[in-house]
Amino acid sequence: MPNVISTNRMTLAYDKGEKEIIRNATFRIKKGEFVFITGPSGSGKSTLLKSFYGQLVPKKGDLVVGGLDMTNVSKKNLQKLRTHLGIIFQDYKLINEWTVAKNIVLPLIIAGYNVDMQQTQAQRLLKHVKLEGKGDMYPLQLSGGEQQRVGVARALSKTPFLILADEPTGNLDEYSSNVIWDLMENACDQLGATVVVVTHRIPTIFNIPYRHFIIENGGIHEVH
Amino acid sequence: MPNVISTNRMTLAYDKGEKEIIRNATFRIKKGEFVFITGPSGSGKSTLLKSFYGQLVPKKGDLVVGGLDMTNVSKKNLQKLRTHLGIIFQDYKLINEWTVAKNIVLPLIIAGYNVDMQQTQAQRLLKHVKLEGKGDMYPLQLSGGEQQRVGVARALSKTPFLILADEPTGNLDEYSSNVIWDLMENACDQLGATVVVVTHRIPTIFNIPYRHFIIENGGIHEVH
Amino acid sequence: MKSIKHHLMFILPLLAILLGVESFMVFGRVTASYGENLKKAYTILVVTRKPMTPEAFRKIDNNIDRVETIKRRSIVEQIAQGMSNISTQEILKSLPQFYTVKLNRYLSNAQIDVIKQHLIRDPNVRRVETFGQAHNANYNLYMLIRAALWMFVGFMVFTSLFLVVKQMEIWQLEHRERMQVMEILGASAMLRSGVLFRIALTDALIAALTTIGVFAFLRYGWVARSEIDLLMRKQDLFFQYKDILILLGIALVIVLVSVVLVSRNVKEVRDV
Amino acid sequence: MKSIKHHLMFILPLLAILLGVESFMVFGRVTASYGENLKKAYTILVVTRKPMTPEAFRKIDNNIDRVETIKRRSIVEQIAQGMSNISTQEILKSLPQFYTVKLNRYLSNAQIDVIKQHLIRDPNVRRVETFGQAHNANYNLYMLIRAALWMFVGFMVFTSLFLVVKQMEIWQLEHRERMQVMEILGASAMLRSGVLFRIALTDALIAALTTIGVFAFLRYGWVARSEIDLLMRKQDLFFQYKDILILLGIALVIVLVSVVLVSRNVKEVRDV
Ligand SMILES: Nc1ncnc2c1ncn2[C@@H]1O[C@H](COP(=O)(O)OP(=O)(O)OP(=O)(O)O)[C@@H](O)[C@H]1O
Ligand SMILES: Nc1ncnc2c1ncn2[C@@H]1O[C@H](COP(=O)(O)OP(=O)(O)OP(=O)(O)O)[C@@H](O)[C@H]1O
Ligand SMILES: [Mg+2]
Ligand SMILES: [Mg+2]
Repeated sequence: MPNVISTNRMTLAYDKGEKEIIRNATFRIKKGEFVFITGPSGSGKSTLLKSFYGQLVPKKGDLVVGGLDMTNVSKKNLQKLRTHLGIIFQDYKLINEWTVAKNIVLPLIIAGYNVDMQQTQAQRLLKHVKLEGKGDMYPLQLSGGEQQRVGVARALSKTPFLILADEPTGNLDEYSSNVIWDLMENACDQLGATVVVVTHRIPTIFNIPYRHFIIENGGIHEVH
Repeated sequence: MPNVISTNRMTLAYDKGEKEIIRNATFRIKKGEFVFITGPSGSGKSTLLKSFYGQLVPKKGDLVVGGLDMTNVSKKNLQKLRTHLGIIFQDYKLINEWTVAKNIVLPLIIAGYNVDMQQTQAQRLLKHVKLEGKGDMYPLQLSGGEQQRVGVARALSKTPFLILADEPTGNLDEYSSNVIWDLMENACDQLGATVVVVTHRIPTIFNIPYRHFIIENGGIHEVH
Repeated sequence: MKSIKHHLMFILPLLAILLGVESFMVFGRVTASYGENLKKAYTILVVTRKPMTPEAFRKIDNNIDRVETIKRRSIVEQIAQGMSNISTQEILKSLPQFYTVKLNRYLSNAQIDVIKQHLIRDPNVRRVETFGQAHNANYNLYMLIRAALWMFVGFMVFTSLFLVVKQMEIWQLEHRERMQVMEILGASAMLRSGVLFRIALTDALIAALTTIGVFAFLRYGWVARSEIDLLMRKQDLFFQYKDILILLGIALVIVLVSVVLVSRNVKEVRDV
Repeated sequence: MKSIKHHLMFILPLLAILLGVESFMVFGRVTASYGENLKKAYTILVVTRKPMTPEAFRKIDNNIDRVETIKRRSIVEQIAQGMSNISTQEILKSLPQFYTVKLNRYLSNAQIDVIKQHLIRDPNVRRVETFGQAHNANYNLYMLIRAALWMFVGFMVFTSLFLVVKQMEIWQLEHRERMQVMEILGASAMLRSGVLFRIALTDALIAALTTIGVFAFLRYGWVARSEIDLLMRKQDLFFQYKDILILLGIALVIVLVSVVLVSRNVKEVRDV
């Protein structure tokens, strides 16, 4: 299987701080793999995901995502890559002036799908994340966990080749969490997506093989 | 012990929806008690807390918080009540243009404390939530879990008589979560605060007695 | 840096408003003074058979103010100079009486024509000359200036209002989050909008003082060196001390209204 | 409801700008036309010993345009009427030549004085009358109008600029979140600001058409019924077809610049 993500001695840091959040990370994630990333609060998990979707350019070293050299990627290519990712943000990043349904199909809007397809897909996804009947509400009228599930639904709306999920169950009870984990398993197992999930709690029951990376003190190591 | 919160057949609903989120809830929380509230996502936990701090007025029934009749409270009294609460919001509600330190001492600013006291208190609290040295950063430069801890520190900065915490550990790893639980225990046990915590996961190790309410299908019942 | 930019963003629109207000006041004063001049300068020439008193004229039309008799001797002497065989006296005797008549208001051509008709109807009046051409041009110009003035005022009020509304919208958007958080933690309305009040008051002061400065400079610097004699003669119209109060007052009112509206509007959003 | 309010919030400032632009153009045309009238109306009276040709006058001062000989016979006949023992012929012979001289530019009093000096220096010229008083008032007024016009333009440019800047700030604040989310999900710049472009373009169109409507109404409605004869005579100055293009052009440019700046500015915020 080809690499979907591969790094070589990659170092990540934010512009203003000299502090290196991630130092000399070298790893590979292959197509169709399921990866959990854990680590203490503030260790750099979200930062690592940011580098995967091109929001943060590595200070040093190499990073290749979906065949693109992320240290030197054109705007056009980055845009194209992003339309093929399914990103779940820790702070959801929903558009509050849009209805839930419209938020969910934003990737379809960007890809230029017609309205009919948008609506069909919206209804299907609302059912998947157990938000039937809430499509016409606005994000601020939803509970925290409901907003989080909207974020999940949006990430899955265009069957991405790579899913980057940042704490997708942080605000969910056990039942809802399991719904989300099932969706993730399915995306990986049935649809062949590569999935990278940041979480504080790896689910106790998980039905497909996975890898587990731990970030600590700037280093990344894999648990075997 | 006197009641800090007492309800009688209280019903909560949002203005526009006819849906009643909480129906006919009757319970009492006494001074110094520690209460966990759990329930599925979207069941009305945050909504219940909103009624406690006067953000949502009960549709029917009675609600008394800190001796104030919340169905008919004057603006002035509500303001005063709020300055004595310690609220931790599910979405943190930090002020992004202010530094972390200033965010933490907002309750002191509102109470008119002088700058020296503000600074001393800010340093003390930053240490408590393990954010030493991040006082001069801005909320958007922090990780999700770090922002959450800023929210916790702010709620504790003026030793409130009632702490209302909405998923205070949702974005935290186990170590950070335990730090927060210790602070909560301490506030209740040592400082005599009444604490109401909404969470999806009651900590496995908890050193003081607590009560446990479950919200489901609009009803509230206590687990004994 | 960012805070200077923030201040400027409020000072400049305020400045625009105040400069507009002051310009309007100055322009209004200059036009009024010019209208006064026009009125004074305008005369009707009346030729009568027999001498007439000012009262007799006023009885004919009550818009008539002062009446002056034209000394005919000098005119006649000039003509007589060129003709050897007639005496000044002889010409004078055969010449009618000439009067210049001044009006007490500045009137349009049509209104002056009415006066002319009144005068001509009197059997003693032989001829009335109203200098319609020149007068008409002046009157038109005067009306045009006034029309322009009102257009200017309209435009000013319109845009100023919008600038204030826009600034309020911006404040609302920028401070909504902060104000909502502060409210939910029990801050009083005063405390929530305290920053806004402080920014707004200093900015109002700066804007008002700048405007005053600009016009004081215009009065003592530019006007004095300008080529426009009318302005030079009327320097005092350009800036008066009472303007300081008016400008400060307007700036304060705008600022207070904006801030109060912003903090009220933000408060109304209940579900944060 | 909310969307109508949103549109209005952009249409109204745009309207302010366009009304300002059109007012400015109209005002400019009317003033220019008035200056033309003043030039045509102004004459210098010259009295010479012997007859002089227009070329001879122009040689004296090149600001002189047309020269007309005054028919003396009618004047003299009036005087002769009152005096029985002299003939018109006799007076005519002793009278000098009278000319009215027109200028090719509209000049200040000082400049006219120079021409007067030039004329007087000629030995044939006996007397030059320049009607200084009336002319001076006209000239001052003309200059005042022009000063007011420039003040108006200055104010307009200033406030318009601010209105646009304010609107951009508001857009930026309102759409920042949406645009950032869309960018991070791979939307092109065009798609991200598509809504803005659509809103802005319709609003620009509405504002331009409204302005055109207002001035077309002024021309065919208000001016026709106005009391200001100058305006009535010059209706066509009030609204010309090329204005439509100018207004549409300005509206479009403002809108495009705003939208492009907004989407560029939002994009620069990297860490969402
Ligand atoms: N925009 C930023 N500018 C500067 N520093 C930042 C920025 N974002 C994050 N950081 C810093 O980088 C570090 C890692 O942040 P990151 O968000 O990657 O943590 P995390 O592992 O996702 O933590 P959590 O589990 O709490 O979400 C933190 O210490 C934070 O202060
Ligand atoms: N502002 C609002 N207007 C209308 N309905 C709302 C509003 N806020 C919440 N709701 C609805 O009320 C219900 C309860 O929401 P609430 O936030 O109390 O849930 P919760 O128990 O806190 O869930 P979670 O665990 O996901 O945070 C939800 O179904 C939600 O759609
Ligand atoms: Mg994170
Ligand atoms: Mg909640």
